[in-house]
Amino acid sequence: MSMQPRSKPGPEVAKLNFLAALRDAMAEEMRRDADVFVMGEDLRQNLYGSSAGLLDEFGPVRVRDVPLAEAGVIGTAIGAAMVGMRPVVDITISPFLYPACDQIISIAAKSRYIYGGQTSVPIVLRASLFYNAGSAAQHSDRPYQFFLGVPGLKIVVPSDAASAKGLLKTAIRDDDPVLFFEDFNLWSTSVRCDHDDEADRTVPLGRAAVKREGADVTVVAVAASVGLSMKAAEKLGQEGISVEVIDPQTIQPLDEETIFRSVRKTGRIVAVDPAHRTGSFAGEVLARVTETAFASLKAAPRRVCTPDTHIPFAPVMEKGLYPSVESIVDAIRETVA
Amino acid sequence: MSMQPRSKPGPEVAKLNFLAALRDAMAEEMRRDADVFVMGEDLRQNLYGSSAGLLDEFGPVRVRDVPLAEAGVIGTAIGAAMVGMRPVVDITISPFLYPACDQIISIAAKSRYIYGGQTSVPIVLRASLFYNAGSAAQHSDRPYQFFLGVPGLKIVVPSDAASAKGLLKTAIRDDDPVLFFEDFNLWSTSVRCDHDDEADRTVPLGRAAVKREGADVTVVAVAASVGLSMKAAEKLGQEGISVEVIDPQTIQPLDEETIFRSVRKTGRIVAVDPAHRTGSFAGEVLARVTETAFASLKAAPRRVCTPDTHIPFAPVMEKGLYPSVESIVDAIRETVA
Amino acid sequence: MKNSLHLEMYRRMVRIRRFEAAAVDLLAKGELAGGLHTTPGQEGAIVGACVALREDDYMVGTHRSHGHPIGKGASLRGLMAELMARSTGVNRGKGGSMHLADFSVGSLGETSIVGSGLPIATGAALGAQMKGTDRVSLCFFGDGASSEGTFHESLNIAAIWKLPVVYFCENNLYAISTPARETVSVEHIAARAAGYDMPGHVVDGQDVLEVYEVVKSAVDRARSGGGPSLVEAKTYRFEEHAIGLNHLSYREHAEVEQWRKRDPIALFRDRLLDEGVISRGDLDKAEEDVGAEIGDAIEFARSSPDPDPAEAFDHVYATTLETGA
Amino acid sequence: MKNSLHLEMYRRMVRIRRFEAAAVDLLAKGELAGGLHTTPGQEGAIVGACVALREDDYMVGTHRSHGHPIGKGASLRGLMAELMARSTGVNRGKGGSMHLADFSVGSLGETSIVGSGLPIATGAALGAQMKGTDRVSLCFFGDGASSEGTFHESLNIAAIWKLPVVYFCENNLYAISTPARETVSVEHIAARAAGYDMPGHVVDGQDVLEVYEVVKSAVDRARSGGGPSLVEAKTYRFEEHAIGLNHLSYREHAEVEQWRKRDPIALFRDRLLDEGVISRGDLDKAEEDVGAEIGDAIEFARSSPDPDPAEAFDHVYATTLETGA
Ligand SMILES: Cc1ncc(C[n+]2csc(CCOP(=O)(O)OP(=O)(O)O)c2C)c(N)n1
Ligand SMILES: Cc1ncc(C[n+]2csc(CCOP(=O)(O)OP(=O)(O)O)c2C)c(N)n1
Ligand SMILES: [Mg+2]
Ligand SMILES: [Mg+2]
Repeated sequence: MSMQPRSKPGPEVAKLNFLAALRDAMAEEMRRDADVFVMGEDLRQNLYGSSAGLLDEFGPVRVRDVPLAEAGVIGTAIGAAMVGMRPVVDITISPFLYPACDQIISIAAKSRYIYGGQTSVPIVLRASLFYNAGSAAQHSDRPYQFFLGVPGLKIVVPSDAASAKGLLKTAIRDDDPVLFFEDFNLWSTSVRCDHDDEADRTVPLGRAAVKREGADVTVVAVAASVGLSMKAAEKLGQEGISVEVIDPQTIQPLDEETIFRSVRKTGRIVAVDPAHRTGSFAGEVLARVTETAFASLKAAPRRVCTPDTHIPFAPVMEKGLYPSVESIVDAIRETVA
Repeated sequence: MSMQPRSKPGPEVAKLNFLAALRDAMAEEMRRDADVFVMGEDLRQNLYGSSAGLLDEFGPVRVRDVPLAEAGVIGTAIGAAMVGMRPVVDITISPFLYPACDQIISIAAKSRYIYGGQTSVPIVLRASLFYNAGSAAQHSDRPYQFFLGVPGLKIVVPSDAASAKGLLKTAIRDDDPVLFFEDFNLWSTSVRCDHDDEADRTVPLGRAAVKREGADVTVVAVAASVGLSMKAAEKLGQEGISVEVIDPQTIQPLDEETIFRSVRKTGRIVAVDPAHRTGSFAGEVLARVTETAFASLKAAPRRVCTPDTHIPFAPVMEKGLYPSVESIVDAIRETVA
Repeated sequence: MKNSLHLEMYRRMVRIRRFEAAAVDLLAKGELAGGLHTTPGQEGAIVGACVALREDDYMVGTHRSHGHPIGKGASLRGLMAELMARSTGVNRGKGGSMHLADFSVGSLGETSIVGSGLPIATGAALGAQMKGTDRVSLCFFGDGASSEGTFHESLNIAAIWKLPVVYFCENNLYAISTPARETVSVEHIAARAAGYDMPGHVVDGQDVLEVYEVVKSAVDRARSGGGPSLVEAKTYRFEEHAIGLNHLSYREHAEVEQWRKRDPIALFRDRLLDEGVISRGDLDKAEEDVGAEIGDAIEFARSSPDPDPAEAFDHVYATTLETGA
Repeated sequence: MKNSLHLEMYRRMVRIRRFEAAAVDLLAKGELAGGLHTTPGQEGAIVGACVALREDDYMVGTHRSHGHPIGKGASLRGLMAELMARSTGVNRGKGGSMHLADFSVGSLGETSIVGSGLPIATGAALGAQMKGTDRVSLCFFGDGASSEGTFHESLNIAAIWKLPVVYFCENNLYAISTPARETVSVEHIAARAAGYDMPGHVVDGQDVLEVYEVVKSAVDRARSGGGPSLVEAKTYRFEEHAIGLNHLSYREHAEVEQWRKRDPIALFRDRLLDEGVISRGDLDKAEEDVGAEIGDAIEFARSSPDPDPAEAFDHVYATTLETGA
């Protein structure tokens, strides 16, 4: 496990990398609301890079290191949320969510419903997508699509530091359980950020961002694939192919109208998603688009995903597996061929 | 929890209901191979109806009641499988898989890969889909699609007693981890079965069954939706709409060729799936079909699923939620309109 | 012994017994849908533990969910209406028999996934501690649940953070048909407390007063910052795991009969009378009152409307998002 | 003391130390990709436990995966080639540093999900028991892992079925930066054994012979049908959790220095010399031999080919299905 790069703390920074942006989001929300607190493994030592300075500012009661016990820890967060707290749990690497699936699905997602609205569960579960990091199959999962079939959860997958900060702030203020997935491949990206201005900038959940307008092809991309898709769009723009890039930001609930509107204009759809192809969020996008905007479609829709194999350790085997600018360009070209 | 109907044991039965067919599959495989054994809660008392007589015939070493400890039990099965046993774990109701997700995903599915082929994990996990049973949100899950994004697992969802028996036998003989989902709504269905003839009838994994041929619309249905789709097809047949019904049987790996071949013929696809619509297997079918057979499509594809809400207790709220003959008929009609 | 508290304990035990008897009756008449996991025999354990709490304390229960809210003081109308799948049910018909949680009396859920409530009760205790209240959280779970990993994770977390929680095991000797003696690797589940450096107590679950005393001391300890405890009540369910499961043969008739002789309600009544704490007349009156309450609850439920089918879509989210730009 | 066994123990401890030193060196040179979780300081615990096993016994390890297979007798070529992501690696380059499992020496996986190995070791013991062999299963796990629910579920299952498994906790006092004294609610993890009615032992992990003696007795007990045991070795990792994590400040320099004085290899060497069990010459020769083995393993790995990128698609399934009719 490699846990670089790490962020520097403090409000004096004018350019924040992804992890520092998340740190600031948590710090700002903790200042704003005494019920917000963070818990996770090795937070006090800032092992994963998004908790620098939190212990100093907020103390060990609100910045809690936890034992290795994912179900117990997430369940504890749920219970605390039910009595008025707003826990943010850093589960660190996303497969560590699996031991807690029962608490997430059967309790966090369902309690409000089962009890007919008597309660709600305002928790945020942060989990990183640690792929493309030489960490082999047990650490490289991108499991946001897992939870798509579970009503009651909100799922956020930001694509850059700026939106990540605003989305995390909104997630913390939201009254429902939010899964917040952080792409490791974005950790080194940064955002210019004037603290005074930005401190209250939130990004709404459930709204897609049109990252680039275009007329010929709609690309819906998730996580670090948004940046790759932007590069692909730029490249193709030089050839006269006009690509619209949409970042859903929240994949559950999904802002499908923004996607449909775009496809009705372009007639073509490519969904880019670093998860495995089968069962992917990209597949859900294709299903919805073809059900709803079929008449507008001029070409077969395309998915650019990771193929259905596990993630191997050896870099020579791992590196070609994920969506790349080239594979996105190829898929877009196919739709306009 | 209601656990009716239950089966009667014994080789003298000429018509087997769903659970008795599964019981026979296990008994036959246990006779055939001394490494096969079953473990689960309350098996000895045949609480759920598919273990009648097993204790008497095979004894308590091979018919093991377990403590409530899903991760521990499934992990124990995995370990036993790694040293040469072939455990069949009856996890009973499918949400009880959630506490064991880590063992299923990180260990069962990935071990063979991580260790470069040094090991394999021949286990079968049986789990029932207990929806439409008045059991409320925590017991009514249909979570087979959850595991679609996990390479290394095989996922079987039979649609009737006869195929269930043959599929379970094949699953037990298979060298990979197989998740075997049993639709509660099929428990009362039965199959004519002459034991001497049938004892070795296996059904291959990874092959779809064309349940009915047709020329106008392809319906891909899963679990009890296959029977509903057959009824819908029959009804529409009387109106001159010719429906082809495909039962994938194994949803991972998926026999997509059989589906594509059909769609290339009919030009229309309806996927029927009792799971929630978002993230459904039905969505994956639509994505694959539209990617691959777009040029053949004459109409927008359709999904008939359960809407994205939890399952409520009150029958008046629950009963309208799942796919029905009527909703399938409507969706098919839309594609030919 | 404090007269009024004892009368209230008696009343709640009888209320549970009669409420469930009425439910079984309604099920037989076809007025109820779904399974029913009943509690007869365990009322002493439940009520003894619940009355050791303050009204504003928290409680988390299990699939065997009828007794806990009644023990904690819930009124019967909403519970009965929930069993009967009415829109006036505590859960508006969404939960049913395994989920009779009345949040107005501090219940934070009765969850039907065995073992899943332990972390929730732990978290409620954390919330109480962090908010600077002196509330305590009581966690019911069964002998079967004690084998789940959540038991271990929860007790460890509660112990290291000295959380105000009392883990209360209703050890009725079986998980459905599976005997604890074959699946729990220690004679007394309470003995596991030592592994978390917390006090463990075994109590006679048929003796409501013993349960009360021991849980009360654990609650007091928790309230004053002393941290968690584990209490194991040895008890028994007189009926089957769920109504209708009569074909199982996992326990001897003689065993059931033996335990029935130690009916917690009868034992308590006899003792109250023997010790002259409460008069026969007052006890009879309490039973009569409960009878009337039950009748009222059934009437209330019967005359309540079914949920509108469209309500199936409510309460999925607390905050609905506006999607679309 | 049996001369040859002791020499072998010494050799294996040195092999682990030198193998990891070489790996750290290769990492610095850029010949290695990925993280490295090393073991210096824990070799006594690992080797003492491993040599108490028979060759055909099973073993399950952790993310800190280099020591266990070497302790169990794996040859170094496949391990080094795996670290260097070569096709000749034990896992053909698929696993890497956290997964050096050599199944040919009975290792059933070194899993990087903390706590996930406990049920696997339990299951291997079940398999051994059901197949009528007298094999024993050894399960390594850390102090951090002891807080996972799988610990509880596994020990309970092993105890009720009297499975031949020895749970061996390498308590190195920390889970990354988190001290066990703040997250484990009991002084000695071994004390939890009582909650499962199995023997628990605390051993000095820096004393390979003490570890060996205690684990050997637990293995013998398991082999003869006596069921599982829990052994906790108090030990320490001299280096950081993973190579490169040098910025953490969770432990005092003085504490590290204190423990370094109890280097299990140095202690064992001194004792062997003091007691005249093995001559200095033989020990030096063993070290030399190990040095040569390491050199050979590095050469082997360096001259081995990278995996073909297409191999990323192998080994997903054992049985490939023919789809399509
Ligand atoms: C995780 C999980 N596994 C299995 C079940 C099925 N089940 C429901 S109640 C029960 C027995 C629980 O036993 P115990 O905890 O002793 O409670 P009791 O029923 O005796 O009150 C089982 C196995 C479940 N609901 N949840
Ligand atoms: C389920 C899970 N949670 C978190 C992690 C991240 N992680 C890797 S090693 C480690 C510490 C483990 O501590 P311990 O069990 O004491 O073993 P040690 O590293 O000290 O050998 C953590 C938290 C993980 N790999 N798996
Ligand atoms: Mg019980
Ligand atoms: Mg440790």
